[in-house]
Amino acid sequence: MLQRKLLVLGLMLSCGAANAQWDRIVGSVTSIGEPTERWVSIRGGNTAYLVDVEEGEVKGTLPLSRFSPAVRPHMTQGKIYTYGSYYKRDVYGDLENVLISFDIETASPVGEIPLPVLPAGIGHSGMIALIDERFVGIWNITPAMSVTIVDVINNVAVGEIATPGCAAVYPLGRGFMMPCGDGTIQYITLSDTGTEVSRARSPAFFDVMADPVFDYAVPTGAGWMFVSLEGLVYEATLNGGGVEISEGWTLNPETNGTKDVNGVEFARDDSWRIGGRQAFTYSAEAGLMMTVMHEGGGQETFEKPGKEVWAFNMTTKNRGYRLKMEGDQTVSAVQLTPGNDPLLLLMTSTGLQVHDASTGRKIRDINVSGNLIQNLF
Amino acid sequence: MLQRKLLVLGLMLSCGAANAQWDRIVGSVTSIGEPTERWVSIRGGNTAYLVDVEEGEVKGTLPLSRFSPAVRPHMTQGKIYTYGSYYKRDVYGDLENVLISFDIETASPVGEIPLPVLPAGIGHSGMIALIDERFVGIWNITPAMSVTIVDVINNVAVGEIATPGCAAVYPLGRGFMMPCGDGTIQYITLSDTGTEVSRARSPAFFDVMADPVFDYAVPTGAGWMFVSLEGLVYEATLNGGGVEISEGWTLNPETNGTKDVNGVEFARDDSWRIGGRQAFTYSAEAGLMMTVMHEGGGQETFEKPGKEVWAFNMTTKNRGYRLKMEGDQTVSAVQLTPGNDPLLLLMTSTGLQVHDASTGRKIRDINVSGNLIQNLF
Amino acid sequence: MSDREQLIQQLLKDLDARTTGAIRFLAGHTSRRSFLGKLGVFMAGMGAFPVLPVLREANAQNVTPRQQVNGVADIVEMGDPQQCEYWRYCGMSGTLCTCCGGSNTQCPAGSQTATVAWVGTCHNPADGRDYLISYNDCCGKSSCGSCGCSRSEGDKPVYFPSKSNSILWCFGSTSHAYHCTLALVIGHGDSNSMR
Amino acid sequence: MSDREQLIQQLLKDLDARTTGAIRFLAGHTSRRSFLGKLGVFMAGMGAFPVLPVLREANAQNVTPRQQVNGVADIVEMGDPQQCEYWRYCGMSGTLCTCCGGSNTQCPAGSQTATVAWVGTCHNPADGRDYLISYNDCCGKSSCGSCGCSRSEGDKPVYFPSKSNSILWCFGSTSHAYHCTLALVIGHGDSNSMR
Repeated sequence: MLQRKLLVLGLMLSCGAANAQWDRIVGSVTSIGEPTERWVSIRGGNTAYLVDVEEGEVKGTLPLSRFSPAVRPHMTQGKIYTYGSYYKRDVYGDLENVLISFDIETASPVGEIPLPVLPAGIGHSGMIALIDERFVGIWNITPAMSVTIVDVINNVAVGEIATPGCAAVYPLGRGFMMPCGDGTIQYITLSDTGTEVSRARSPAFFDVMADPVFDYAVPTGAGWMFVSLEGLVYEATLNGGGVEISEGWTLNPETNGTKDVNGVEFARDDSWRIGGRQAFTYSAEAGLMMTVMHEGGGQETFEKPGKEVWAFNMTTKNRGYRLKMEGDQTVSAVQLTPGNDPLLLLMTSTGLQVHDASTGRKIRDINVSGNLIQNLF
Repeated sequence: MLQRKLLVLGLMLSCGAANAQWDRIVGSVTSIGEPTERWVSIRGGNTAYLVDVEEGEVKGTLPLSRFSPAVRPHMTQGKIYTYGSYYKRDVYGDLENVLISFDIETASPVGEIPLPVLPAGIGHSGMIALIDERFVGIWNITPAMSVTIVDVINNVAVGEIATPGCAAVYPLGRGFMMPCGDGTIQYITLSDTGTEVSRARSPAFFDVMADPVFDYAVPTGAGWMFVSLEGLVYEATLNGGGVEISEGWTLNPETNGTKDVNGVEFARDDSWRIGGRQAFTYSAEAGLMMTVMHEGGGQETFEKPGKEVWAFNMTTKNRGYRLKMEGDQTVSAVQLTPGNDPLLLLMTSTGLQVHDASTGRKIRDINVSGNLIQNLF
Repeated sequence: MSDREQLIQQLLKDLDARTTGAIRFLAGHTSRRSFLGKLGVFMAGMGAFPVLPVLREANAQNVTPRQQVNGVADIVEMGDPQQCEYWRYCGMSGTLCTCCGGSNTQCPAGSQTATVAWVGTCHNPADGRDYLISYNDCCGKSSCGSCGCSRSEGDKPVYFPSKSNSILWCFGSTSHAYHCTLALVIGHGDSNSMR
Repeated sequence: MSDREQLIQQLLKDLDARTTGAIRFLAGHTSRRSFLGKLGVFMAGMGAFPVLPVLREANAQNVTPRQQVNGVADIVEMGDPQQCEYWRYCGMSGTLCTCCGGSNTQCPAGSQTATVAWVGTCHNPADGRDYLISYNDCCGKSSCGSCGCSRSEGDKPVYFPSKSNSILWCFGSTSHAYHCTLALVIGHGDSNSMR
């Protein structure tokens, strides 16, 4: 790894003096520039595309394994983590499971830490978490469920925590939350060395058969936002040693004369459902929430792409606008960039779209496709 | 490898007694059956599909590497060879180049022989050849051109033969032919141990700038059929120590009142060109030749898929029928199965088609897609 | 956007869908209660794992011969097992092994049957009865892309794995590279006699 | 055939096209004679290799500074380097590095420039002159599928590699996994002064 990185750097340095008018014959290698809050990672194929959505440009790519679900940026270290599973002969032969770190500046792999357990090969940003800037947590299903904790300061896997019935790793403080099949949110606190100190569970607030929450969650700052398949929105926070769940509110309220922010009376939307690979996103700073919506189907259509994106004002919990996809286009993922004035990012069937979040107006298309949209910051 | 094969066999044996009405809960593993002359290999994605085109069924698959061009059956051994290039981390890290042998019965890898030179990663059946049932020849470009000879009886790579300016490996007797950039066909004779004994060249019969032959060639029994981009058909054979080239005949003759086998006068077809991934096929036993044809474009469109397949009677060298693709459908590859009454196989944009070769009538569609169609026998 | 660009973008989307989430669905023709009742027999020793129907080889061998379940000696079946509409596939999501050299009970040569599977209940129109179907993945080969089939009913989030379509069910195989999925008839859906 | 099946079949076709033949085309705006004349300088030491423009780092450093070629100090260019129609791409086939974090002269971060390249001649409409363009592959990363571009002129069979679009031009890189392709301006196409 290191050797390779040096080679890349060597090429870059030797080309610094290339003349602007006539190009060197061999070409040279660029570096990736300085990421901003408007850079995201898009996972498409076996590649993570690092995209500046403000500029509308792909700035670089990271080569992932076929079993890598997502990336996990560690911006203060200038690194991006992912995990990969590699068979000696692509699909058979000896297996190596590793946590890989990429140097952002050179977009090159710079380190690997062997993982003791086969991680889940699921296309999901909740599968790998950065906990307190110090640990990376990885969810496993073998089919027993557990979380591997890797110390990314000392570069060693410190252990595996059994988490029966609970999935994903949503970091908060020196620990992480997980939604569980019994209708609760579990929180596990880690020690300085990454071992389990304690675990707590919220009261059961959903019924997995009647209306489970998505296993995908988004951060609220104080905790995590969970949304049920029927469109009930909850926030899970810590309170002393316990996990607290806010009262749920619905994305599809009954028609009761309520007017939305534009003064228009709500139409009843019973036939619309939330769904998609990343079905919702939330910005605490901007007070906005966006959801991917499709019409019809049962609860099990929760991964189905949408024909609209709905925007909610989080002060009033009312819907501000409905953004309709054009023609046959569908949308499978939404993301809001950080900050007070976020950009709304949509992964559509024809590529990435950047919209103004407050108006919904489209700013640009970016020629990159994939599934997961992750903010770098 | 062996261990894995035994496991597979173990599973098979333990399931032999499975009841026909109620299935075992764990399931079992089948074997592939007895290949016939109407089995072919289709390379699609990183998979070789073994297809019985008579029955219209996929009988099994072989996992290939992303750099594997083709397979090479060795039916008397019950094996199929391919080569693969594997990086430790899919696209970076340590590289291993290996010749892989698959056992046909279990469709499982059973052996590997390390290759000394990086083989060409080109999607082409001429890249790997079985020579005299004893050697596998593999074409390399690094960018120097050479052929690696592997002894598949003693399972060892015996050496590399430099072949500057010549490409592909077309086996004939104890040696192989190659088309060369100087307009000739080269023949290299091998010793019992796989070393070069002698090489010969045909007279130059084409000009690489004016009208080169395809690097893809098909066997004629006595030698190999080469076709130029402008549609001139040649046969290369051995004569004593030398390589002889037959007089070329054209797929697109001038209109001169000639009638085809149906008594219809030839129309002038100047605007039609031969092209495709496998642009032509020949059956000496049936006296048939088939070509993939498209309309318009320059010589460099020789890899372009066709809108028609033309069938030639090789006794008269006249065109017997034109088979038109339906709607937007295109065809990229043609193959004739062995024997007196061959099936005509077409790889179209919507999947594999099986036709009666003498009438052109479609017999069936088979739900498999890919590029290269190779006969197993 | 050129044709080629569209192809490439399609490729990327497909790759993602095929490799990072093997899609599995569950037959929804059963309520939770009946479902649990029918599967209880398989769940001995599963501990805190909720409702995950782990069918290990060892357990399987303790099950009484299946032809004696309810005394049924044969199943009347109609339809094409290479079509997604086939009755056994109500809970299928993935690639049909019947298109890849296997059958609904046998993995294609050279692949391996996972020792853990999902079980659903499908209605057989030919005899008007419901049957328990076990969907076992065959693994260890590159994906056989010939016959994709997704009939989504009762899909749930991954923390409820027995009903999650995002999980790669290659447990027990030496490789978790997904190849295709079987659909084994393992009993009557309307019987409690599988013990 | 379902949507999913079509997607899968497209995937298979795409995979094949992308991985087993990196497609390269040559600018055809030059006859063989002029082509050889212009490239002769690069071919020292190539021996029996016919017409393959191997541009090794060592050789490149012996070439006189290119801004002095014909005394031209700058190139007037117009158009979008992320579009296949851009003038430099007359001989391009592959994926544009300009869409992958690179430029026409620099490989994207973390990829490696091949030390061997194909050279074509393209007409720059902005100044009405022809230029020699070197198409260098960037390798060692998974394929960047964003901007595919194939402008086929003068493609030849693989035994004539300098004009073959089927060859993976990753020679000199530590990995032959194809990422994208540069388009470097290295001289005037209508000059003989590159020595």
